[in-house]
Amino acid sequence: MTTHYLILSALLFAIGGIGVLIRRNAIVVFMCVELMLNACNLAFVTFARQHGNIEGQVIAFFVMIVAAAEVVVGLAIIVTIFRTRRSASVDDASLLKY
Amino acid sequence: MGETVTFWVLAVASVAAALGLVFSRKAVYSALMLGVVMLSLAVLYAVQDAPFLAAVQIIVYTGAVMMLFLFVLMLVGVDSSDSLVETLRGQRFWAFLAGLGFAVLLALGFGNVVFAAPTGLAAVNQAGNVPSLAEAIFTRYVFAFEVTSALLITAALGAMVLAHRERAEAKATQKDLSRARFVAFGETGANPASLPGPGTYARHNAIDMPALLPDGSISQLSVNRHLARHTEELLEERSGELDASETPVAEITEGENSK
Amino acid sequence: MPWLSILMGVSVLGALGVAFVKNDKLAKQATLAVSLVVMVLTIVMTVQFSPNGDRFQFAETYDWIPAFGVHYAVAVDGVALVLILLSAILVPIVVLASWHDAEAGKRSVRTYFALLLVLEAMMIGVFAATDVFLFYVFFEAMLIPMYFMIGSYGGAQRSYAAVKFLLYSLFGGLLMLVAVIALYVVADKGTFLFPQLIGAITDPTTQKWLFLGFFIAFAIKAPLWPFHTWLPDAAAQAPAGAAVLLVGVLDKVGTYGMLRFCLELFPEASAWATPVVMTLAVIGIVYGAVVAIGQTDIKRLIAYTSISHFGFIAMGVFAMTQNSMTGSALYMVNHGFSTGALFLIAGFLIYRRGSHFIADYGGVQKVAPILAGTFLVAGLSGLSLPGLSPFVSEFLVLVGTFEKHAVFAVIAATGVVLAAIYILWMYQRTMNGPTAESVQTMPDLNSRERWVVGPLVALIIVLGFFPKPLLDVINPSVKETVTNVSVTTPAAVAKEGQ
Amino acid sequence: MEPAEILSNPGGAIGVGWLMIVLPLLGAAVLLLGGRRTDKWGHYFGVLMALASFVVAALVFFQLLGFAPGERRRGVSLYEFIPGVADMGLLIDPLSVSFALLITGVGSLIHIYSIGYMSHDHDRRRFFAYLNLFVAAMLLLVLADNYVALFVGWEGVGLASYLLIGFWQFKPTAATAAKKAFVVNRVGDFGLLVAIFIMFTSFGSVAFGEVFAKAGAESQGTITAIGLLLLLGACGKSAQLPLQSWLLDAMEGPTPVSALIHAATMVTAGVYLVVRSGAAFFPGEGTASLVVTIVGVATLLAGAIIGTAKDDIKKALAGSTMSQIGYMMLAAGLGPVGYAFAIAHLISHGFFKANLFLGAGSVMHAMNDQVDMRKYGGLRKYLPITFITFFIGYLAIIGFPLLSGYFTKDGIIETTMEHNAILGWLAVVGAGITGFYMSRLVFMTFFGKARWDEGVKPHESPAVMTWPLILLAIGSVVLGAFLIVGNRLMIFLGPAVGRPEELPEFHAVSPVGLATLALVALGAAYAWLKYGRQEVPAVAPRGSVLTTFARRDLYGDALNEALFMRPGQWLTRLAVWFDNRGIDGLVNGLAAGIGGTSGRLRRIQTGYVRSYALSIFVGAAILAGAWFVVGTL
Repeated sequence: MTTHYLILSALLFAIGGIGVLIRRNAIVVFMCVELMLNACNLAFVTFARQHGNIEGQVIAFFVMIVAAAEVVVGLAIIVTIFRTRRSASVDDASLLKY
Repeated sequence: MGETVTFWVLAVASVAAALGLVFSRKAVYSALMLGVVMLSLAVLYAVQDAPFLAAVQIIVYTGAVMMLFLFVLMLVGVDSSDSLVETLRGQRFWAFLAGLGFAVLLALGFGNVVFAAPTGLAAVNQAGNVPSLAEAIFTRYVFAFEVTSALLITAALGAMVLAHRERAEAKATQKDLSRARFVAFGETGANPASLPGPGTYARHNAIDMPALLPDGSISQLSVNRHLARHTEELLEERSGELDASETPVAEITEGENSK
Repeated sequence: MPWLSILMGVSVLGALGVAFVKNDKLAKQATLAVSLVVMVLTIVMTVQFSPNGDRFQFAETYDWIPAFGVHYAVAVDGVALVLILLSAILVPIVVLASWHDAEAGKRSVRTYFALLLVLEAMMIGVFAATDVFLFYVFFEAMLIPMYFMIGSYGGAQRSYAAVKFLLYSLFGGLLMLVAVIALYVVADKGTFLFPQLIGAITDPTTQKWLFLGFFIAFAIKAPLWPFHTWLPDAAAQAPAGAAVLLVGVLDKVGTYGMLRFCLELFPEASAWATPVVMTLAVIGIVYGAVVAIGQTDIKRLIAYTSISHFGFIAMGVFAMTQNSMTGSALYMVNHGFSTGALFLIAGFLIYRRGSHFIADYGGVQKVAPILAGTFLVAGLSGLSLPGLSPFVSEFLVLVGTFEKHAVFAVIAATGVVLAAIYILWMYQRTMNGPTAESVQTMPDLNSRERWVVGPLVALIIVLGFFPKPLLDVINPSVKETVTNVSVTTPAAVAKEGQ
Repeated sequence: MEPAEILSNPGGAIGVGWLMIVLPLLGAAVLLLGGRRTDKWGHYFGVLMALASFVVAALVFFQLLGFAPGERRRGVSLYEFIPGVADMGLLIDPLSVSFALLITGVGSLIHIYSIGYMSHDHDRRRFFAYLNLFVAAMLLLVLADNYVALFVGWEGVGLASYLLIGFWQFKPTAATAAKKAFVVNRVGDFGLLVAIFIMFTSFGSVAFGEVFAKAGAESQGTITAIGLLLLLGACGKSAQLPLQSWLLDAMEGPTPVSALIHAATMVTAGVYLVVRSGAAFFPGEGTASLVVTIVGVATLLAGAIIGTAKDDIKKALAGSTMSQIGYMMLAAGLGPVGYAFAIAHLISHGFFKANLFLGAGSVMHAMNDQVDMRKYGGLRKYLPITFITFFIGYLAIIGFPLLSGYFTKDGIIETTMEHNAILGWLAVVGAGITGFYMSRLVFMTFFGKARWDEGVKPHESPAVMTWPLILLAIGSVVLGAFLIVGNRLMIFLGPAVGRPEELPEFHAVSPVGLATLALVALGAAYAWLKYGRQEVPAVAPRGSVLTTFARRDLYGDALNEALFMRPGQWLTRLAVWFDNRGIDGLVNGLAAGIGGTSGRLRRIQTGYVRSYALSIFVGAAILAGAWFVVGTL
């Protein structure tokens, strides 16, 4: 079963990655990132069980906390940007170039 | 056996939901799809000897994080359905190629490994999953934990600072607003009054149903424009009851205060 | 007595003092005083040097970075000594010559003079360093004051010239850094001390690579053809005083490095590279002279003559005979004085007229005979007229080279004809003929300028007839080098014997 | 007879022989450093120094005469010049003393003459400083006991010559001529320098004694190479073909300079070099000597031909100088037989040519610095002393019986005839041409009608100028007979340069001598027909191809221009272009290339976060692939 879990995790991670790359709405991009993080967590939990080691769960726990913090700050940034630019498209914020 | 069934059901559900998350044009749908994935994963955690994580997944993710997403979506505007036309040359092609390649490579890699039967966490979880996790977190990883707490506080502070808007001018008083409304009325004829409520003759009290004016006509102003499409349905519904010609849509110009 | 540290210390402390003096005039006087003190100390030190004593004298060795065997180790042999003497004599002259140079722009005058003193300390350090790493540090650090002197106080295109100078030098310096580190690692002696590294590298292939690392840095510094194009720009844009130190002393580090480090550390690789280096040097001699003939800018012309002269020096070093190497070492000193005089007098000329184009002059001799006369003497020393000091060194280089590489020496000797053309043609165009309208009122050298030029001209003439004191100091050190080079190369010894 | 051993310093006048060099050097230093303060007495000081030097030379000469002939070579070492290579030392022997006397003697006379000639010049002090410098350098050249010290003097006289030709530097022609003289000389110096290298490498020394001692054991090839290179040096200094072109231009200098440097002394340094090195490198047979004789003959004819066509009195005399030095070279190439004749001709030539030049100077002085002979005519009545002394010089140079040239030139021709008949007859022809051009010069200047410019009032020069003329004229009359008859000079020089065991007999009347005289008379007569009897046109007629050929200096300058100057200029321009565009272009191009590439590469930074994310993701995928590949290996 471990293999199945891991492949599921890989699939979800890849789908999340594709989403990050093709979606322009910053909020959706964020959701895709969350999806990738969750996929990772699944792998951690799976390995924890595989090896009988609780530390996989510990790190999944930390990932969740950090993800929560990240979402808070990220969304705040999106809101701030939206407030001034009236847009949530990541392509609009492209001044930092060349 | 039970685990296998659970897995396959949830695996299919979560992959489908994930695809839906990526490809739905509306951000709200994406958010809901993400919720589906998270719940599925929570169950899978529970199946894999991680009940505490499953609970946290539901509480933190599906509960808090998802709500936050939806809040922001509301702020930003739920109606903004994205255009799926790609503007960066080659972006989509390469994204799919890389994603597929990545997935295939990982899958191949995992597929090639022959795992022994999982050790299981039964031994570790003897005292219960939560105490054993707690022991790890508060002994060996206590420093990381404390740092995480600092991170959370910083994030909370950061979010407040970011979202806070410094007021550039004095806050408009009720008097100012009222004056502005009438100035606008004088100049453009905008409706100075408050928006109409559902109205005396309302047959629905749903927020997406427009109010009926005393003459029975529909006031579009009473509906949030994001929900305005329901007005069309209402008109169709009522076409039988009222003569179309007798129910002119009130054409009062939308004023600044209509929002 | 720790002579060398005292010399550097006095310069650095002087620089600090000058940098914080509020009054520009006082700063200048202080700089002059400090540089004169250094000069006197250097002369005292030179007198105490015993030519036939130990090879390295006045040695000081302190640990600097013990973990890597890096030392603050300074000492001088004859060659280094005369080069330090050259620096110490040139600096006060340059200070006096640059009296008003820094005032043209809006930059700080006292910074300029402080930089001069810092540069002096570094020039002394680079010649005195007997720790390869310390040498590298001074080698690179020297660039900094010079960069600011060119970039902040130079002519119209100063920033282009300064950046070009810096990039060229850094490029070479980094190659050298790689070689220095590799030398430490490969030699595996746990030290950067030069005397202990002699003969440490025996593998021929390693020698060649390390040799290249050092040599390219020195060839850029010297500058050897075809790495020379930074020099005309830098020398032409630098203020006259800085140009003197640049061409007169800084560039000598290149040829000094070849003589000291390339040859002694990598004797076999040096023998292997000799044909190529000699070819480059001879090309440089003829090419520099031909290009100099075609210049329209006085300072660029002098810079190209220097490229020709550096060809002679490099040729002498790599001919690896006693006479040629002695000649090269002496050439470094003589060239410092003669080109120094040329640059300074050209600087006075340009300061008066405000143009560095030859075509803007003519008939200056009529209105400023002393200026013209000293310019002629300096120019004649540039074409190695017998009786003036560069002749002795050029003759030694050629005669020494001829012993081993007759063809190169003969081709190089055509340089004497070309030298006559470029110097005299420039002299004719600037000083002879009808007096140009624009120079009618040109004043002759004032007393400050005479004090600048006088000592140089006197040195050129005296050393032209009595080079013995310098040669007596140089000869034993060069003999040491020749021994080190040939002992470790049995092939060369066998060739000598044939 | 081989040259004698070099013995040690006997002290006395010889011991302080260096004063000969130092005194005029002191004069130059005082006058140059003293500046305008010495204007008033500077010229007297200069003359004093030259005369003092002459006195020392005379004392040395008499001390030398006191020794037995075999002991007349004395080395005086002064100090270590370049340790291990060359010492500064003097070689006092009959040859060097002869030169020293000539240089200081004629030099002093010319110094005195210059007081008058340059009296109106603002910069007379500087002129005397340069003259003193020249005397010092020339003495170093002839007195040095090794080739390096000789080279120092050699270049020193070159410098003095440069300074004096360009003395009136405000004239562009003078400045150019000075530069040309120096550069052409440097070509010769290149030869001398390389010769010194070979000597040092082969013999381990550059001292005359050691070099000559070891030369015998050296291979013929090396000896010939050294000989030819020395000859190149000699050609440069002595204006022999192919390096002759500078001498005619050098006449831009003040006339005393032309007399001293470009007639009497410096230009004969080449002959000195050949004779000095003769024992080892020009033994009279072999390639080097043969080339020397050929160069000599070619130059004596070329110089004579040039002399026939020049209207500028100084240039005509310069052509004559070339020609006469050709004779000396010819003699020097004949080996020990010829050395004495070469030196004898050199000394007597020093007197009569200095006499002629100073006479020309006197004429110019009278004619407001006019040099064109077509603007002269009939001057003998106005300048009696000048005319008489000039005429004596004229008779001496064409070889009028019993005057100097008669003995010395005839000696050269007869010796050559024995050696090589073709060269001998060519030398005779040269003598005939000499008769023509010198007669032409005299007729155009002193005879015929006056063709002066308006306002010219010829007047005899002051005594300070005429006395040197008279003394030189006396020398021109008696020196030849004194030196040649009884082989006096040959015997005197024998210890220094060697001489044949059998002394040649002097025939007062010989077939060759008669033929020479006949040709000279023919030349003179033709000159009388063309320039004495006929009216001389004030403007030069177009003349035949041959005349043009001669007027253009046998196209020497044109040849130099076509062969060296134009390609040189072209090469210079090419090199400058190559340096700016090629090497520097490469470097700057590299910099621009890096800049351009960066400019293009930075376009990758689109600013779109998704692009960056894509590259991260692709990189991650590639890493995963790599991990997978490596993992399966």
